[in-house]
Amino acid sequence: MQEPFLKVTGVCKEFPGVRALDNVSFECLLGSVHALIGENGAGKSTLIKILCGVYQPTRGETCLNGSPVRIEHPDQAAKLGISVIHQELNLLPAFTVAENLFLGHEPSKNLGAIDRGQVRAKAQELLARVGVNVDPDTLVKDLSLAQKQMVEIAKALSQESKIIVMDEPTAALNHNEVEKLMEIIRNLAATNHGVIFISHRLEEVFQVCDTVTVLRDGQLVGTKSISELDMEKIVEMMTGKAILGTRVDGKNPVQQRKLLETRNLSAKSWFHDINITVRAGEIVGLIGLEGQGQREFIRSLYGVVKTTSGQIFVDEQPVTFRNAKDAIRAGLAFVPEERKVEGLCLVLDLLQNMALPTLKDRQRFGFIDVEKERSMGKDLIAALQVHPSNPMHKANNLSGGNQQKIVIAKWLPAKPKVFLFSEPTRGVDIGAKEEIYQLMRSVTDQGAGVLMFSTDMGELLRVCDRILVMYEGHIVKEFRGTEATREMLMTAQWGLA
Amino acid sequence: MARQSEITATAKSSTGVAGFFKNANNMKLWLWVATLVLIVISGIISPGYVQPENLLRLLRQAVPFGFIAIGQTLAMLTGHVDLSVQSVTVFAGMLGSTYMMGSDANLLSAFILVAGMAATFGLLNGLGITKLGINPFVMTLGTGIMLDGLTMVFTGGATKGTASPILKYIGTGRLFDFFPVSILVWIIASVLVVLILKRTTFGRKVYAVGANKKVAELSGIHADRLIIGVYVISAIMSTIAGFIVCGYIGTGTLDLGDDYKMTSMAAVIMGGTLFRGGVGGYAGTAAAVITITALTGLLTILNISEPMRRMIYGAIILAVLAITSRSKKE
Amino acid sequence: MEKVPITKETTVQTNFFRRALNNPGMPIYIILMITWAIGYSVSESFRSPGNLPNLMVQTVAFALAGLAQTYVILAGDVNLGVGGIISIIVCGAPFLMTNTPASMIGMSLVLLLIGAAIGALTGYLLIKIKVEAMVLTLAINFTLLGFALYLMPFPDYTKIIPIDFIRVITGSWGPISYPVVGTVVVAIISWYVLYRTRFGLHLRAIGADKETAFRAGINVTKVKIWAHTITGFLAALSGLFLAGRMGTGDPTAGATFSLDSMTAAVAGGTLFNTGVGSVAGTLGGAFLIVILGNIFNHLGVSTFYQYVFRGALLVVAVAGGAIKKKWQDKAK
Amino acid sequence: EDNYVVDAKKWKKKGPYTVALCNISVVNSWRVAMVEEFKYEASKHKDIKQVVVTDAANNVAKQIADMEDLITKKVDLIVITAPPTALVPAVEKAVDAGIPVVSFDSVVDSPKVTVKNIADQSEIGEQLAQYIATQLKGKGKVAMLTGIAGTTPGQMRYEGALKVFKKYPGIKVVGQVWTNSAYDQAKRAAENFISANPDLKAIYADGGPSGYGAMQATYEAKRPDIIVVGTGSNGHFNLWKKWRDSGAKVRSFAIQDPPGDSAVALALGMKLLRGQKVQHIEKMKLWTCTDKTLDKVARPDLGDDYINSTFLPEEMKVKLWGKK
Ligand SMILES: Nc1ncnc2c1ncn2[C@@H]1O[C@H](COP(=O)(O)OP(=O)(O)OP(=O)(O)O)[C@@H](O)[C@H]1O
Ligand SMILES: Nc1ncnc2c1ncn2[C@@H]1O[C@H](COP(=O)(O)OP(=O)(O)OP(=O)(O)O)[C@@H](O)[C@H]1O
Ligand SMILES: [Mg+2]
Ligand SMILES: [Mg+2]
Repeated sequence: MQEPFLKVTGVCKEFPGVRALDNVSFECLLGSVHALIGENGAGKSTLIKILCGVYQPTRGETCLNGSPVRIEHPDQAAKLGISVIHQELNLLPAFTVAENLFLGHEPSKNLGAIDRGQVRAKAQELLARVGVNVDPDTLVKDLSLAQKQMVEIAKALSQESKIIVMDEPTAALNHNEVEKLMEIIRNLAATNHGVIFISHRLEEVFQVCDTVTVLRDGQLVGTKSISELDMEKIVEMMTGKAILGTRVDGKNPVQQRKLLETRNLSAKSWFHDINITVRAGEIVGLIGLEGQGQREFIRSLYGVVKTTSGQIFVDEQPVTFRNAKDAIRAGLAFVPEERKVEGLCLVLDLLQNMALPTLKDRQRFGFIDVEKERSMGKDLIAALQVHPSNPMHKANNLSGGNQQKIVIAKWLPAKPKVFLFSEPTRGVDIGAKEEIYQLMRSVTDQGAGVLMFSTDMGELLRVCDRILVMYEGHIVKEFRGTEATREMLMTAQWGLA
Repeated sequence: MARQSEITATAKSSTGVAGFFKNANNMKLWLWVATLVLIVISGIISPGYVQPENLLRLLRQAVPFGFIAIGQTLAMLTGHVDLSVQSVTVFAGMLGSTYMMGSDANLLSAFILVAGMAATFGLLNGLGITKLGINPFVMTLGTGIMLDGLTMVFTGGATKGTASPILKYIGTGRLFDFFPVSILVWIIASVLVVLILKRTTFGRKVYAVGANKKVAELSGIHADRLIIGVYVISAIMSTIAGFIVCGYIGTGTLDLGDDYKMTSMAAVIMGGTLFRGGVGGYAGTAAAVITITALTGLLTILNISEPMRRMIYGAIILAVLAITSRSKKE
Repeated sequence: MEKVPITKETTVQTNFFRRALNNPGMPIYIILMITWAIGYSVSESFRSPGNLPNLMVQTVAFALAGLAQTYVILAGDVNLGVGGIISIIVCGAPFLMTNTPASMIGMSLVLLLIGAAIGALTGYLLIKIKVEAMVLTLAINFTLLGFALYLMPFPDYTKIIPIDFIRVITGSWGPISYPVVGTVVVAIISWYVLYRTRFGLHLRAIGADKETAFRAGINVTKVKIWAHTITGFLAALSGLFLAGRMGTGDPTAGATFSLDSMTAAVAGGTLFNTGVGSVAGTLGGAFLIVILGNIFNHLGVSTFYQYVFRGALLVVAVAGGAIKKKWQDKAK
Repeated sequence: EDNYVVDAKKWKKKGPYTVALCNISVVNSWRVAMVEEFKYEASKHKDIKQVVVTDAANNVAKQIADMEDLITKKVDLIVITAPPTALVPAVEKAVDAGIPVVSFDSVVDSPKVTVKNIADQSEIGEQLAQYIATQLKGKGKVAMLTGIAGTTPGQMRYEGALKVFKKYPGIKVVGQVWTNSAYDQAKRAAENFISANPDLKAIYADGGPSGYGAMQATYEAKRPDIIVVGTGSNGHFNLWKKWRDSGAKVRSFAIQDPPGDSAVALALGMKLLRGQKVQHIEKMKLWTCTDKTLDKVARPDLGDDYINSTFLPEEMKVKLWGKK
């Protein structure tokens, strides 16, 4: 058998109060794609950060090409031939694409002057390789999220590393972009690179990976060749139990009461003449390619994006929103897609986060009823099975899935009429996803409505009563959740009949 | 789950005595230790200095600084900064004594008038920063310079009038001939501020806006309004400081001995409030204010040259920052 | 919110005017032009031919200090020790220099190295003591000012700067004085270093996002210490110029420069914690500080009102940039 | 430096004139009064058509720039109070450009300065210290509150005082701090000294209003036995009088350089412009207040900040410092 290029043995990593990795061993061969999977908080990102010198392990050793190494700085990792696409975007918005691509290893002439001609040429070549059609001098902040992700991938490729690590690179990509990425990964493997691939979308793992390593709670569950595995087996390794990917339906049929309605709603260049309704007990899905106006549409319902014409009705009453507060007062709740930027105050504790939208409900003369608040926090944490369950834990140290639960939990005491979700399960593991779907159903069972935007077709097909497809700012198609198929959604997304 | 029990175990250990020392939020403790050390050194140098009477006098000297630092703490908790505090304090003292003319009958109206004008500048700070997006540092520096000018325009640069008897009592008087009134005022204000920050919806909003303005807004908080409010409060706190200085020295003055705009920032950060906002509180700031005042007092009574004194002052502040920053790290 | 369909080509126009308009230093130049126009139309003595060369010389100290500050602000810090460094250089120069070319050149270098060393030490302490730069450098500044006072407890007329050194500082080619040329050269080099070298890119990247820069393999510690070293060096240069202009030491000379340098940089469009800034803007910011005083003097504005206007104009200068940015964000 | 009669013809010039006051800053009441005295004096000269006052906000570089601006503006006379060494080149430039320069208070240290209007700062320190030494009969603990660190007047007063104290081995200086010439800092420092030294006998305060701060501290500590000397402000005199009149045995003394020095400087400058005879160095008289003159000096009807040695007419005093 081939000698592993990269090998870590017995790695432990402790954070205050958390053991993120416990005696994990892992290896990666050149010319193969190795999947690293596990639930949120299993320790995947932590392992990666150790591999590239961002963290130092508490214990354990790393071998490269058979000889032990200590990777103390990302610079060193790059020199050893390891480059990483981190889970969080690592781009500088105010800098150009070219500057970002070569950050830290710019081609230079004498005296440290940047060789701008070479930078441009190489940048164009890299961008073409990942299929992003932008000028290298464009500022990153002017790119779409998917383009940013592709630039991030190009950045990793720019270092000509032997090992390329991708921590959830596909979370922000649509179907086509994912296909493109899969092709790149296969190419890398074919040209004798090693790829470590992390994703919560198991289909992708089956598409490209040769080997799968599963982590659970910071411990190694096992490493297996893909041929020995199927979907159920992987899920069981990850969660310790079997999960069925069947539809999640409501207990009661959808009611007649229209909780949310728009009539000819338009906003400048984003979307035009949108008419939708969300009824009590209903989950309505919204899908579209990147940049078709769906994100802005959801935000306009929350008063964050200004509409230019048309009318919104909540519970059959006409409303106008100047800001989020108006929308909340009318009975809406919004779960944004970038939870760390828009969903959570990371330096505050869980209780403070969860209490935020409903501070008013537990106060007298401006003073907070601490007892009431504490018990509310405990109840929510118990109901949503948040780990860790200490409400005084800082939001920052939670894994993605648990953070997302908190973002949803903070709205529950407000008892909103309609929940607006934008990518509710991005970067969330299978187990937590399941819990979030159940949560969505439990709010609709209690008479609320849900409007959700997602790029994950499987998810929409599983939970939605109706699915709307947006294209170039219009709703072009509507399906019943039980009748739609992937193929139908796909063709509709492309604006084909 | 195995990890779960570990978390509760560590959570428990951090509530013990050992944990208290390790606890990330306990720069306060280090500051009290520093203050104690300073007082002990002072006591060794001159035994008379550490009698309760004199310690109270020392504490009294910290009161105006303490009020200025309330505003600065609020501003910095929301992730902002207020450099106009010094100018407002001078403005308040000068105009206050001019309008008061030494009469108790005018005290309240003078305060309301001056606080109103100062609040207008707080409002201006808040509006410029939130609505126009001007950098807080420059905005408040600019309004500070404007206020310096207005103080002189309004008063001609000379102090007319004096502090009224009640204000003098607040500034220099003692309860039962022992406990300085101004310390009592400060203690009451401090307790209120700490309570408000920890226990009221307003306080929560301050932390939330400082931690993440966008999240706060999406959770239904008028972040801009809150920030404007914080600047108005800061202006009013500095007004109070100006009045207390006026009561303490009996008159308004163009020239305060200290540069409070800088030292207040230093005190807030030494007290454990994060520059980016969202973490910290007034208890730490108050401890830092007392530490700095005790340090100044000690350096005064040491018979050393001014350059030495300044270098030692700078070095000790550096050392305290180094220690507190270490206790902030995990 | 972005709306850039991936299928469509997105290119950025790189023509000159667009770039100039997008330069963060642009608003300050518009304000300068307005201010200039007012001064020119209202005051006769403002128009006199000697005024512009004067203004340029007066700008030098602020510009050099402002440039010093620009480096560290771009690197995500700030250095309030600039004033302390200037004071130490101003007080140290008359002790060290004698009126021989070797001494003057040698000692100038020594003084510049002292400034650089103080800067490097500041950078090192900032890395070691993880406290907000604003506060840490404030404490350092206090120590430095104390040291300047130790060197020279009061303005001492027995300690003078060699006459030939003064000649160089006050000399000129026609209306353009040597230090003005020197400042422009420093500015051009600074622009090149900051925008055309790897070091400059790394420095700005750290200012924009330290974590991302670290993960990209940039040696954050090294770059930051170098940034502070350059700051110390340029502050010392500003101090040397001042010493030559005063002909002697004065322990109070540098104190106001900590804030003035920051005002110049920030009014010139350099933003905190973004890695965004402009060297030309800093020069403009320094010029604004000087031209305001100049106009007030020529118009004979009452000193009391001078403060009011000075504060107001500082706000307006920065508001220009802020409003422009808001407006651009909205247009998106 | 030798005194001589300035060449009258050299500076003679036809009016009307533009005159300038080049000031480092208006940081305290003394300087405010000083500017007012200057303006008032100017208003008395019919041939002055414009008065320009510059203010450098304590920034030396700015004051140099101010001088250059005044030269460009071609004013006819510059009266300056500035850091004595830093402004030398700028002042010489003005003189070379044909503008007479009269310097006062903190006098610019160049032989080229046309007229120097010198108030003996050292003597202020000496007299204050001498009063303490005499009263204490050469024995006891003294604390010193001095003015603004790094300035020449501050340093000269301090050195003058030390010179006197050195003559009395029985006098022990327990500490000295620079108070920035600010009330609050002076009062705090005085409190700290009183606390730390139960047997303190006197407080020397030479910086602006710091004497008032010091006397408040002794008053509140009920320690009339501690002598407080200072440069005096109305608050100091009022408190001294009130305390003394209440029966306490208070000992105090004050000496000032009058803010009207600026007016004298301007008047001398005007003489130059009119071609009259002027000495290169003019010594200014210092102003004192003792227990005997206290009743006349103290003005309870005016604010604490009032500078009692001012020459301004009564209505201006009331306008500037009046309590109504
Ligand atoms: N800097 C940190 N400080 C404290 N705890 C941390 C830190 N980083 C991660 N953790 C904790 O370590 C554990 C592992 O986190 P990690 O980010 O590696 O999970 P992950 O498998 O990548 O999850 P996800 O799928 O959500 O990205 C989690 O419990 C997390 O809360
Ligand atoms: N882990 C702990 N163990 C024991 N006592 C503690 C602990 N943490 C805090 N305390 C005590 O409780 C008091 C309040 O603690 P806390 O940290 O909540 O202060 P705070 O009210 O948040 O102050 P601030 O307003 O400065 O943040 C502290 O001053 C300290 O005396
Ligand atoms: Mg992860
Ligand atoms: Mg706290």
